[in-house]
Amino acid sequence: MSVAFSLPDARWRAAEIAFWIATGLVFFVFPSHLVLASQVLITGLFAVSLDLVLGYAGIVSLGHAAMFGTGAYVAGILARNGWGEPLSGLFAAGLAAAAVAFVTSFLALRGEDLTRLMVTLGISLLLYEAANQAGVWTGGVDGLSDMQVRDLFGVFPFDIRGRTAYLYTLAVVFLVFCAARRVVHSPFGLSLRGIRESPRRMAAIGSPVQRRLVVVYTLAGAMAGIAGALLAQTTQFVGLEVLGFSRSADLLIMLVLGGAGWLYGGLVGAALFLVAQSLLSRLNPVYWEFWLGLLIVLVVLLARGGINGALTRVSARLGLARRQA
Amino acid sequence: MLSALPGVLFDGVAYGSLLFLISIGLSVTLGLMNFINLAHGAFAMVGGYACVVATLRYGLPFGVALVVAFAVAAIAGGVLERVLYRRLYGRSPLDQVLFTIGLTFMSIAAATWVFGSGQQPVRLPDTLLGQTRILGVDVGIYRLFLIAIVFALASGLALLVTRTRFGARIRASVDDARTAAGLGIDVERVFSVTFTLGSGLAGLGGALGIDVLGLDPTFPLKYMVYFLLVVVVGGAGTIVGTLCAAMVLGIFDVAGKYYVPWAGAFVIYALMVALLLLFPRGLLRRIR
Amino acid sequence: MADLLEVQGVVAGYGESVVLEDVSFTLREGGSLALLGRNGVGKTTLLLTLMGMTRLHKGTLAWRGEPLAAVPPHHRARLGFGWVPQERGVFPSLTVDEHLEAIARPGEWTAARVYQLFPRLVERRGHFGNQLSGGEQQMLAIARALMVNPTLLLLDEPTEGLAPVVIDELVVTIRKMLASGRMAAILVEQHARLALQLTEETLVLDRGRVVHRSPSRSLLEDPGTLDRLLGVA
Amino acid sequence: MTAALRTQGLSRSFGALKAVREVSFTLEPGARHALIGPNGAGKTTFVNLLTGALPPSSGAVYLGADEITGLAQHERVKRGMTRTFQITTLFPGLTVLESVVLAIFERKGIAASLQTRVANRTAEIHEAIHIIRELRLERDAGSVTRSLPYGKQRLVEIAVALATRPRILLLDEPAAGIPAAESGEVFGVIAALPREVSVLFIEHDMDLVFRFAERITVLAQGSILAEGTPQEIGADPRVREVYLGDEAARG
Amino acid sequence: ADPIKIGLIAEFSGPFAAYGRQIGTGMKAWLKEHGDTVAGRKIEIIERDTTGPSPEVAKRLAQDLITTDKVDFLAGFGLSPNALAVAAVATQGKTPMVIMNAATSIITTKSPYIVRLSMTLPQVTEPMALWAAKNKIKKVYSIVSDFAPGIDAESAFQKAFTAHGGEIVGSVRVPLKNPDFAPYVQRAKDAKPEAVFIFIPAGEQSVGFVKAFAERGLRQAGIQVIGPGDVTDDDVLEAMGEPTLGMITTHHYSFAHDSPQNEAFRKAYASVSGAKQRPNFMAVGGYDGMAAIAAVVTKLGGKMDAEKAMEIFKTYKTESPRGPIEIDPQTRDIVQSVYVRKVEKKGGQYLNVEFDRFPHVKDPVKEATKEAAK
Ligand SMILES: Nc1ncnc2c1ncn2[C@@H]1O[C@H](COP(=O)(O)OP(=O)(O)OP(=O)(O)O)[C@@H](O)[C@H]1O
Ligand SMILES: Nc1ncnc2c1ncn2[C@@H]1O[C@H](COP(=O)(O)OP(=O)(O)OP(=O)(O)O)[C@@H](O)[C@H]1O
Ligand SMILES: [Mg+2]
Ligand SMILES: [Mg+2]
Repeated sequence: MSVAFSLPDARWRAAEIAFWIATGLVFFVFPSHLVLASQVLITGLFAVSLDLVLGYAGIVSLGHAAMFGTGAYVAGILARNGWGEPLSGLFAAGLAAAAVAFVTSFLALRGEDLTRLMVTLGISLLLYEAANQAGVWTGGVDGLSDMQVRDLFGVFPFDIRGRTAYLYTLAVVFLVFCAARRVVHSPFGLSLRGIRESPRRMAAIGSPVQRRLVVVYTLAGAMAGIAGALLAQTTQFVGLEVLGFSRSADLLIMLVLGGAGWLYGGLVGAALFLVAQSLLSRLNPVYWEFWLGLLIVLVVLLARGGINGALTRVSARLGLARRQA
Repeated sequence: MLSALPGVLFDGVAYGSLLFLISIGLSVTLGLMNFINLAHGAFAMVGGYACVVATLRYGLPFGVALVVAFAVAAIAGGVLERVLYRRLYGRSPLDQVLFTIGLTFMSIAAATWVFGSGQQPVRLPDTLLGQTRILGVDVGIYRLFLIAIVFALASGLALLVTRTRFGARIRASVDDARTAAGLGIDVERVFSVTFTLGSGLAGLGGALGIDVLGLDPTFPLKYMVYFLLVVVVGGAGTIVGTLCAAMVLGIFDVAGKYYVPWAGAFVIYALMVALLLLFPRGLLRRIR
Repeated sequence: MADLLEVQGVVAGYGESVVLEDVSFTLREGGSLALLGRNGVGKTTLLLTLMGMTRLHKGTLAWRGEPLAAVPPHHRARLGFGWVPQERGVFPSLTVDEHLEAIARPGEWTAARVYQLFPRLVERRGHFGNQLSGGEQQMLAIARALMVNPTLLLLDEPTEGLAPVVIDELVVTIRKMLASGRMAAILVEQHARLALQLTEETLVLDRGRVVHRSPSRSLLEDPGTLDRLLGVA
Repeated sequence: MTAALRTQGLSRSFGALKAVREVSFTLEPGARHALIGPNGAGKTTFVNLLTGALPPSSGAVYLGADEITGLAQHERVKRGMTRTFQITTLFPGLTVLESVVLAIFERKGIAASLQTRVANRTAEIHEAIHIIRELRLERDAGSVTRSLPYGKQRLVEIAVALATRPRILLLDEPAAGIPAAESGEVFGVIAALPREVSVLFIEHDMDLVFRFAERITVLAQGSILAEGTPQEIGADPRVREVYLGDEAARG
Repeated sequence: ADPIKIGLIAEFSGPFAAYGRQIGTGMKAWLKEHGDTVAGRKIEIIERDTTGPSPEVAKRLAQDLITTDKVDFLAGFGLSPNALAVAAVATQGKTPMVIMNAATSIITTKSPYIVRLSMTLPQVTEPMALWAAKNKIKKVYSIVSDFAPGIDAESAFQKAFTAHGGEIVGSVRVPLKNPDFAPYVQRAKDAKPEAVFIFIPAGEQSVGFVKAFAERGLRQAGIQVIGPGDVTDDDVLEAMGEPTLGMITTHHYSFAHDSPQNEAFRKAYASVSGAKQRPNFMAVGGYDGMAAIAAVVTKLGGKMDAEKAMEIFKTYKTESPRGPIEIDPQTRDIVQSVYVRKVEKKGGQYLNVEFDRFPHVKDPVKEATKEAAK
């Protein structure tokens, strides 16, 4: 069949495999930065979940922290009340976050972009206030500090260097990522892109647009919840900021920085943002924001479509060069 | 309790005026130009600092300082528009979000560097201090002053946008820049002027707002939710809508705080969500 | 005296990709040109290039002898280009009235005269651009271009979506204006016969090149050649 | 025999403007029915009411024997009613092949599936390619819709609509933007659809209307002005006056 | 010898940037005054920014500082959640952790390696209630921010105040992010109290409150403002200006505190910060924390040992710029004088002028727990 007739297939590319091997190698190459590395992966997973909603289905959200926070609190509250087994905690957190996503999706998915942006933001801010009020459960502003997370599989304790935490996080993130990848390459994934491109046309070919969106929002919610739970379990602390505005806003920045609608954009963006933040704030703890801002501005000016855009263009150039050669 | 109602209403209108003032610049750049300018707060902050420097360091009267605030922010906006913003017009909203957030970060750090991270003092002229009695209600004079400014600004802008050829040209340029240019509209200039105006208004709002909101380098992020809230609830593209939204939110917020203080934090967000669900295109949105 | 418009060896396209390869022609004051060709051959691209909206890789454009390449689009409109874009480009947030006011330039065409040409629009003058039917949008796009009081009218498939009676009116008007000699026109049309009847000269494009050029009348009288040029490959 | 599609007193207002008034209309099974009328007569609005893109102010729509007035748009598609848009409405960022495949997925009810991968659905891909070939779009199958010239996009409109395998096909100026020489072919494809498919099309090109329509309804000011065979309509002086005009002027 | 490394974890950017700056400058002021070599070892401060209230970042920084930089002490902590999240790391890493501001009572109970040289909120709040009751203020309206510290302050005040015969005529909790105080202040005014008790985090919140207070004419209505010292924080006092005059607060440190130690501290601080800003209670927390660390290192003879260090902290006692302070060996929390102050204008400056004092105040929450345990 001619080139024109092929669809992008779902086979693992060499670059992808290399990417994951590299994340595994981090364990050996940067043994003293595993805590940062786990937080990058967790935030990356959180960003991937936003990518499903934003990059694929085209729904902007400034309140994705609502699900992340729910997951974190559920894992935290369980661990504080004697249910410290991590895997089941993760599962429960994912379910709870999915439930929150499902219920709020009926509010969040109406209207246009800006409306959605503010409704999602409003929902997460309301949850933030609720968590602040429910101090008995959440510890309010002081946070939830008495979590007793048990050893992983009853064998591996969460150590101060974050070795267990990193491997645990990597495994979970990889599995959830595979699930997301599967979603993206499925007919459902194609229909999400259709919705992003034109909801009107989707309706005209018989697609229940609203229902699809509810499904993807719920799925993404579960993923965000799992990410939140991972953060709670690996830091053994949950603060109100898991629901905060800047959590959602930074997430959006990372995703766009990495490039939306690409799945790896979230991971790459999170890595870039958090590593840059960490390095810059070491160099200058007070004014580092300036340099981070400058970095962001430059990325936008020079690389349309984030890192993904830049990569695509570079590889196109290379491809062009090769053909000419 | 009910006897307090006129006072509460007045305070609500005054608070609404404040919300309007800090959002009006964004209502122009986001609402009219369709440019998601999250750095709006940075322009407001520039206006605020300009006002502080003008009054404290140079001892200018408050009224003159307001003009200075407008001018400085407008110039900053005009220059940035020429050098940077212009490249972003055709880009996706997400790129605009990212870009302007980056600028916001830079502005925060820069302001910290120049002015320190502390709160800035403002001295209002004595004539604007204290309360006066109108129809049996104690009203703050400064609040009265804000309300007056807001109504003047809002009606002026609304006329500009809906009644003048320039207003139509702004909207045409935003709807379809290429076609507008093809029909002889100097889109670049229209955008420049509008952006400069929006930045100036942001600066003016920032200067007028300091007395109530305070001023420190985190201003652009701290109040971002409020700017967005007012503009989006009002409906992008209408000045009157922004005004209505600011008033509704202001009155309900104040009344909520006064009558049901235990629900204080929830009122404004819940109201926002409810209003957006009822009016997904904003309170007064041109039908698109 | 120099021609109104002179196009020499134009190579143009979008970004890196080249759509027009070596297009040349001239148009005199008050002249008229039909631009024919199948889908995707570059008719719209040629009009956009005249408006300065594509990337000009090579070649020259001249307006009454003055080079045009560096003139920005909105200046071309002021020079006297009146443009009816193919996808109409009606502004959703402007009313019909505002469409006309926002870009009006002094001249014989006023809002009143335009409304006379399209009485349908009078009834809709308070409607916003996206509250118009397809045909009404097309009328508005034409009306708007007339309000510029152009010396050169660029029409990209102006009859699309118009009812036959309206087309009749339009044809009569354009013919009158051309006859007056004060306005020239370049017309892209899917209905070749209509275009040939209206214009003096015809260019046929294929894959970005001019493959035929002749007086319109001669093509009209030679349906065989016309079919060969436009027929399905 | 019941009508394929029927409306009863269907009306729709925009504010003070009555765009469609009290239209009672019948589309027979297997019809090749044209809807014509002056600009702004309410044709597109009428189609929007049929498909559920707009709710009617009053009146009812029946599909076969069932009333579907309140039914959601996508439900109507599931029941076999598909439309194309006058103002091109496609998936700008998807390729032509992806767009058509997507429509096939929706028809077969597997568009929500997470079980399989798009690239492995050979049956659907082949079907899509077949439709694409029929409309002579095969060279552009891998191109992103956004980058296609306008005329090609009009063809993609039709391809996507055909992919839903409609029983009732509503076409809003399908040939607009397609050169006269080729529009005949496009209509050929449509006319060649199996007879179970009922077609209603809006068109301003009278050559096409009189060549392909077996029945014509004329809408003016929101109401039905006339209905009949092409001969009857062509001869109707009222239709000539408000719509067709003087053929001589166009030659 | 290697330097003694102190990992300073604090808020250097974001809305709480003033915290980190005050604490850090306070520490440097001590080094400036006393030299940066202690028991033959140089003191090295490694600054790390939490970016605001971000427990996971604070925790990551702590882990990093302990495992990579091998710090001998953790220090800083402007905000309670950041301190609470790090507590477990201090225990795991066996590293002494010196709290220089965070004021939630429970912090010191979360790890045996924690010692606090700042204050607890109830500690500085309760004296306010006692003073008010003693000075014939009978009816008080209470306004606090709606978050854990606010609620702590509210309950500490109300309990002590009512126990001494006072009456709370109304109370309200205001949202943390609250740009307009007018409705709350109006409510307070309508309740006609003799005083308004206020606790809100220092910074723009107090600016907003003070503006509303002045505009609503509470002072003219004869209503006194009382509360812990956050509302008249020395760092923002100048920015708030005239309307603060006459406000009465209780706190452990005032910039205007009259003692040779404070004089020296102010001078050292000014020379480090470039006189741009005043030191406030956070700065003195940093200064005293640094002093305590130096004392511990000296006693250890420069040989670090975490267990021994903690024992030394427990017996630490000194004359600080704020007055006499010591560590309660049982709770590892600070015991200090709490002063009653009034805002006055002196020499063109707005100052918290101390006029009364409660000596040797412990954290009342822990005292109550001890009582209950008996
Ligand atoms: N914005 C664009 N970017 C890249 N390529 C484009 C763009 N617009 C059009 N093209 C390409 O340029 C070529 C010429 O397109 P053009 O629109 O000029 O054709 P046309 O002759 O006007 O066709 P039609 O009759 O369909 O309107 C086509 O191959 C098309 O794919
Ligand atoms: N959203 C809307 N709001 C207000 N008026 C509208 C709206 N949509 C359409 N109209 C008006 O309703 C009338 C009917 O429009 P419709 O699009 O149905 O016409 P049409 O018959 O399809 O015309 P054409 O042949 O030009 O496409 C028009 O006069 C139009 O201006
Ligand atoms: Mg074209
Ligand atoms: Mg129509």
